Amino acid sequence: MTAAAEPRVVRRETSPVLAFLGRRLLGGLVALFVASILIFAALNVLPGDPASVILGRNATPQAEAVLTKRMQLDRPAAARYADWLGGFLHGDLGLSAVSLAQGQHETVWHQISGPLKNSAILAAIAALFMIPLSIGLGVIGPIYSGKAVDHAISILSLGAIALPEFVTGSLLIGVFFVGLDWLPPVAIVPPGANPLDNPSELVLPVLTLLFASLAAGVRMVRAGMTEVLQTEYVQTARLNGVAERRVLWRYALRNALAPSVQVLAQNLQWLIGGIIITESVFAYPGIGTALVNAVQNRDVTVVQSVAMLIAVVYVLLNLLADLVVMLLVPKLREPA
Amino acid sequence: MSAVAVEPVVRVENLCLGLQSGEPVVDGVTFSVGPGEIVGLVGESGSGKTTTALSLLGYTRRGIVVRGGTVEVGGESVLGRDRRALRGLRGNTVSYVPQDPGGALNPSMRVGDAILDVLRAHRRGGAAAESVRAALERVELGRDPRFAGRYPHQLSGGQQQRVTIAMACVCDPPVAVLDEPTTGLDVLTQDRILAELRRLRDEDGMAMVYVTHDLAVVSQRADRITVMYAGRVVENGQASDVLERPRHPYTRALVEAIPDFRKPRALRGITGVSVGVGEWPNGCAFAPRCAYEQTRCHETVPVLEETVPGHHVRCLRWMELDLQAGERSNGRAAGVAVESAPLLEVSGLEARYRSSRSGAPAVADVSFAVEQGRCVALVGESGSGKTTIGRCIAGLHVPAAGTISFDGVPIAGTARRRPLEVRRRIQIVFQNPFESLNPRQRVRSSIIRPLRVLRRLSRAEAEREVGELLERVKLPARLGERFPVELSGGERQRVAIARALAARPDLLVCDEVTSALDVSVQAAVLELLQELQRDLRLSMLFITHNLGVVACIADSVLVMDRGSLCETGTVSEVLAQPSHDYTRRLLAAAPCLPDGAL
Amino acid sequence: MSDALRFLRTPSGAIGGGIVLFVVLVAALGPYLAPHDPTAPVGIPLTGSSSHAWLGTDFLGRDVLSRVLNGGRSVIGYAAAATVLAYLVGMAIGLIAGYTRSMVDPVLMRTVDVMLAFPPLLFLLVLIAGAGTSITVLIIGVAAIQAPAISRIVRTATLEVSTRGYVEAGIARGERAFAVVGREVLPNILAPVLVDAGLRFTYSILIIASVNFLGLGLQPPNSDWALMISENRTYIQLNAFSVLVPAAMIGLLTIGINLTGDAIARSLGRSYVPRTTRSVTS
Amino acid sequence: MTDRSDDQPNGPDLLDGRFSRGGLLKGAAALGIGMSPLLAAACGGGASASSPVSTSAGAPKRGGQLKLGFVSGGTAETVDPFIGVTPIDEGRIQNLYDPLVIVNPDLTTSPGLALEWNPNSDGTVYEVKLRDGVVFHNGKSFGADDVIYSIQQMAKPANFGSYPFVSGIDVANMKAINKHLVRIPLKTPDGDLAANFTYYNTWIVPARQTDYKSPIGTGPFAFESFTPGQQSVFKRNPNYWVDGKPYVDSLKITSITDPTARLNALVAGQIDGLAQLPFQEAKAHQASGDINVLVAPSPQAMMFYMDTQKAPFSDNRVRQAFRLIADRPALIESAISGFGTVGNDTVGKGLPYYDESLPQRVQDIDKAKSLLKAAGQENLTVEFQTSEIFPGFVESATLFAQQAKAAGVTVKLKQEPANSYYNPSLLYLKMAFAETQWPMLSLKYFYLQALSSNAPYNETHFKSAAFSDALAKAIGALDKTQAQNYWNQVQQIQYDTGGYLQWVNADWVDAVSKNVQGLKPHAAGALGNYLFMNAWLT
Repeated sequence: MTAAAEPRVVRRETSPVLAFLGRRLLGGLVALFVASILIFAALNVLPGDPASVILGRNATPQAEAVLTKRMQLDRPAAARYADWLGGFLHGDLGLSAVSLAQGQHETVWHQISGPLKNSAILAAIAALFMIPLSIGLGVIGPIYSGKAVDHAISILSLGAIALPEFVTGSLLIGVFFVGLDWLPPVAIVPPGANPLDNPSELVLPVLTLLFASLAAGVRMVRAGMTEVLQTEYVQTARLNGVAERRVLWRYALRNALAPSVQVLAQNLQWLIGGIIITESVFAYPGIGTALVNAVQNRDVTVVQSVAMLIAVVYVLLNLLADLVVMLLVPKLREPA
Repeated sequence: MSAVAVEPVVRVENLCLGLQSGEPVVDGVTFSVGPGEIVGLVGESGSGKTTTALSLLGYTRRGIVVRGGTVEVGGESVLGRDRRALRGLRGNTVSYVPQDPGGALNPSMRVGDAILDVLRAHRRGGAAAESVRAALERVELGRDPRFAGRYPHQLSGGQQQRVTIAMACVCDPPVAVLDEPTTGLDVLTQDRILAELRRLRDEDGMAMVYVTHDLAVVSQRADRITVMYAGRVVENGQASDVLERPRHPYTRALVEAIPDFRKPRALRGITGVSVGVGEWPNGCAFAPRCAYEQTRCHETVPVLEETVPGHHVRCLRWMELDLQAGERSNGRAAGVAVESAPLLEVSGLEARYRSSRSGAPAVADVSFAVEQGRCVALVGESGSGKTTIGRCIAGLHVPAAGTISFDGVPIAGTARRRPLEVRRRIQIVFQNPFESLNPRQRVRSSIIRPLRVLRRLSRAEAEREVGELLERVKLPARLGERFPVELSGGERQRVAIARALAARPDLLVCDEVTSALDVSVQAAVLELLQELQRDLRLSMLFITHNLGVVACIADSVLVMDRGSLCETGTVSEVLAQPSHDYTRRLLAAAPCLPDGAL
Repeated sequence: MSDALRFLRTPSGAIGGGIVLFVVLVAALGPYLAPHDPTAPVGIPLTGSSSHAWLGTDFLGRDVLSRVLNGGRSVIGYAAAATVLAYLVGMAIGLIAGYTRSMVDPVLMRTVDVMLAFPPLLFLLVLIAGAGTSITVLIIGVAAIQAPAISRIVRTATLEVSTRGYVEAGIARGERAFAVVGREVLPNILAPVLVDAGLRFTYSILIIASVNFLGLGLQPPNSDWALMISENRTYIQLNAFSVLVPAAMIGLLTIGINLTGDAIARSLGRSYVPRTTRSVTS
Repeated sequence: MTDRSDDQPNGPDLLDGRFSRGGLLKGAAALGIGMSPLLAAACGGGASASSPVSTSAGAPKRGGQLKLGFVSGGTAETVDPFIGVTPIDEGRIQNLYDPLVIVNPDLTTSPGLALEWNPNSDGTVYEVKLRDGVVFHNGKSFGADDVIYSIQQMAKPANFGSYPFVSGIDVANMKAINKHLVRIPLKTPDGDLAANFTYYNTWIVPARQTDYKSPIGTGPFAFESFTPGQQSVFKRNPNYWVDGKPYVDSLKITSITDPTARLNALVAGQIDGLAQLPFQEAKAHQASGDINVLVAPSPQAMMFYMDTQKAPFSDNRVRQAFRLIADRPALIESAISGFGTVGNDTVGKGLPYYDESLPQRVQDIDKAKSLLKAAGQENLTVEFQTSEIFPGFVESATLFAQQAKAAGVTVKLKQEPANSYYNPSLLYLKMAFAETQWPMLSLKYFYLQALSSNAPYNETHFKSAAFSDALAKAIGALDKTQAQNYWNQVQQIQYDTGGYLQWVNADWVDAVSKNVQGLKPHAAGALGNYLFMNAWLT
């Protein structure tokens, strides 16, 4: 259909990048909106009265009545949802349900801001290693396809992907603490302190996080690279004498990067999942630990806000990935 | 060769290539290309033509190894060279133009840089930008100075192919290998590219090896033609010699299978299927399909013999056979008597793409009729909307406006809303034979389904009829037990036709049914369709982009351009005296054999 | 048939297939081979390997070997149940979206986008926070995590297959959507879907094990590999077998399925790799 | 658990630190309570194989930071003295505040901020004499208004942790007679009001303190920082009313949920001590001796309970049969690695009024079978709901199911999620056969909360007019002998017809690293009942 069409003129009126991002942003916002409804519904509408759930063994009728009032559970769910979402949009995450049960007025933000920062640092360090390593290791495989390096990478990544984080973490502790006594087995970061102040404590958590997500990344980048190496443009470049290194970098890797970016974004999202487990293994005071504790305590306001924040991070990561892909794929920079 | 006094730029001597497992892929191929010569390397799929051509670049596909012979390009031996030496050779001494220009350009690289990359690989310093501009100018892309800054997706298919040609000639190599460079392009663009190549040869003296499965494409542009079959060269000579006086039965059959709108005639397909790697028979590989085979053909592999200087043939019987005076029928057998009431009437049809956001409809205000027993061809380039019309008639695409009447009664847009009888009487055969049969079902089940659904036959009755239907499309009944993957493209298309016939239709919509087939197979399928139409008094709407096919099969023709009909009339009128400019251009560009050919 | 098992002839297919077969056999036949009652204490807790208990005892003094032999069924069963459920839902959504290409498609796909905006584990945690812990919640939760991606894959495959002649021929015959999907579409998207199913199954195992580790997952008193890892993890230094052997079983299963899946995907050829950018035009 | 021989005059232990030894012994004697055989054995006998702590350490040293790891309570962690009940909350609260009555390592009591409790003749009004010279962290001196204010806080229904203990007090009519004398009128008679203030959540805060963001108390440590679910830092209270204590300059308490991580942190030296060491690990480390394992025998009750209103447990023969099925020593040995003493279905061994005369119940499968046969419940199948909420629960349930096979009873385990196990809207008080755990500081509140006619946590749904009557009398009796008689009646009824199967009085098992001295096993709570003022670092 396009064969006979004249080359399209690049229009200048609206930047297609912005238009695309705008569309994605809108889509993301809609997704987040629906997500907020789901989160709220899961925590407030599903069976189990929040007040009695939070109080647990102490749920005497009096205590329950008091907490119901404090949490405003007597108001309709829709109104509470509107309050919560409105507050969230203004950066007000509300009060912790558990602290309300204790007669306190602790804000959710106060409870999670520290852990959030710690987790962000942990994830950032892991990502810092993961992205170049996944690309590097993923690219080496197909280049040395069928050679020992390729097999070694394949087998190692397969092994790493097969182990859940808590097993990897335990094994790493077994080797580097119990066995060699090189690295501390837990990462206790005092509240308010910077996790980077004590880098040796971060080594094992970062390694644990890297292990699983790196393996997944390597496998997927490898698949992308393999596919690109079979494309006709790589073949054509080679058959016209373009230097092999240039073919690999400018033709193969450059084009394998776009799908890889999406893969890496997925991996970063994986990382967020992995962080919940990893933090628990290393007693790292991050958002994962906070979330698990909140779930165990049935602190619904904390859970819903943390869930929502993570969903936002997720959507932002997707958006960022889209942006990078747009920059890498010229075709996407133009109106459809 | 002796006609060319100077040293050839390509010399292939007894080249043998094989799979690692041992089966030969290319056997004893010998040919040469003189400076500035265009050689067409022709053969059906699986004939080893591409493998041979790529060996000029010192490239073999994974799993293929060189078993013997020599390949010299520009005086340098190619085989057995290390990667570094080969890289110096490629693009500089011998360059490459790929088949699919869309896929052959790095999507993330501006076309100027792509050309520059080839240049940089071989030339250091100098006015690189100037060379790039010169290369673009040579392929007539240099007018816009911003062109070099465009990305591949911003170009049309023809422009993309010209860029790959520019890449191939930026270093002025004496030879270029072109691997089916116009397959997938529409007729008009193909014609322009071919003219371009010819001009490049004329101006710069670049020799070309042009690989194609379509003899017609190279018939008017090549200096010499090399025909390959089952890994061997079967005929080789001056283009005019080969086309006018083919010595090999295969070549002759190929020529005869080419539908030519200027000389409409009954096509004759080659029986059987071309042999694949690993199934070469003893003796002459073509013998099983050859009309002139004898016992000895199955015993000895013939050698390539020189008939006249510069013309070689590999046939035991070339001397005894007179292949020139082929019987020529005068086009299509006389059409069945026209009945007044049209079977199908389309009026004011308008259709839109589902996803299309732009206002332009895919088909606008199209009206025509198909009378009982007639074959109406619907012609146009890809994207002209012809397929959409066929789909509307089959009930697969809901028209936005207009009516479709069948046997005088307007019918619904979706098949499910039509009465069973209408659904039975209208059948469609699709373009791609590889996708038109359910790979998970045996041929038998595919054919039984319409018998059961549309004709309400019992299982036993249906089972009985399968054999008859297969016979009708000239397939052995045992094929019913096979899965589609075990069939060739031509066989699959016959099964698809049998499936349509199972409904005992009155109207058959054929959507580009031969465009994915090799020319020889296409001829056989067309032959079958003609016969069916005659015997079963079928009406046909035949959708195609090939004017040669139209001339062979249709009674009248509808020409489509960008969604609307631009010309209608009987085949002879339209092809002889096109009134619309678009039709004229289409005719001018359509590949056909040179006047002298057979 | 030999065609379907062609992947076994590649090294990775043969090794992977062998590993999967081994783990499945252990899970299936283990209970009949176990030397001890998997729930009865047979000695002092957390002793190492002995002739009485080859892999030592766990934190309650039960025989680790017997528990490993008995522990495959439930972990494979729960993960399989979750995966199957995910497939029922995901396939239904994907087929409807891909086949009808009507308004249903964008609506379903946007919903899927929303689901994909959640980290899987987070989704489960929120669900558990709301609905409490139980095997039902866990299986439904894991299925809900998997279903969106499945529906995407199925939709892509369906979209591709739906334009094929044999599907259109069915539509032109006026057959019911159900019949067309069942006869023509489903059998032809099954192969890539099955490859994917293996990997999803291993992911189900890992996520169930992870939730379990957090103390929020299934908590049966019976032997179960995922449970064995989490209940004995604290004592890894006292009897490493009690953690490492079940972890190895899960790891082997994952590796085996990955290898097999790769091999099957390769034997199916590149035609099954979903196309990303190429659009379908007339 | 260590230096049994160290129970001598100059030993730097809690009692010496806080009170004069003579005063304590006098107080204990005055209350008519001797050291129970259980605790005597535990604290004095040196029978246990636990680690050799601190004997050679010499005199206490000042300075340093004591870093401790506890099971995290997540964001639910609190320093609100009227709410916190988990070990980590207790660990903090106990160091920020002081109680009116102090519980000693052997569960006898000593005066805390209240020196004397003087009831009127019918036990309806108490005059409480308060300690002089105590100041809050902010410099305010402690007095009667603080006590009145604190009890008012305790009585608020929202303070669900504390209000049951003061529900008998006529809060509105409390009166400060002078700065160090308070009059507390009661709504119902109580023979031992002081015992109400030994339990959790009865700490003294300064009057008008309303929020606990930076709490102020009179305790040995003063608040510095606190992040729930993560960490808190308290600094030494230099004005603490016990001379010389605390020894360390600051106290850091870290939340570490994962038991492995907690133990790893201790081994790696990132913390100096931890609460709730898993039993099996405790055993291994006792053997290896790389860290000091603190084992504190206590009457902490771990029990199976049967709903006396639901079939088949409504038939007392079935309940008795189950009690005879349990092989308690085996349960203790395997489920909790031997860290406990055999339970006898009546709680509070070693506490005042515990009836020592009841014969120890032992496994008797034959008798159990015949009881079941008599009840028509041969080949009985029951569901047993358990949870990982406390270490030893799942383990003991698993083992009990195994033991029950011998009596022809099929026990099907159902492991419930920890966070709904004690949730009354989901599972708690709805289960027919399940497990529970009670910390035990006095008989009174266990019976009031679990077994009285209007007990909020009546797990066994036990209802008996005679029992309720006896219980009310036992609580109201002013005369010790009379009280003991009534308490014996109460316990006899439970022993014969109750729904509890108490299989163990479980030890508190904690660990400290070798450089921590002065922390002694304490029957009332983990890590030497959190009395970190006694600890010093070498």
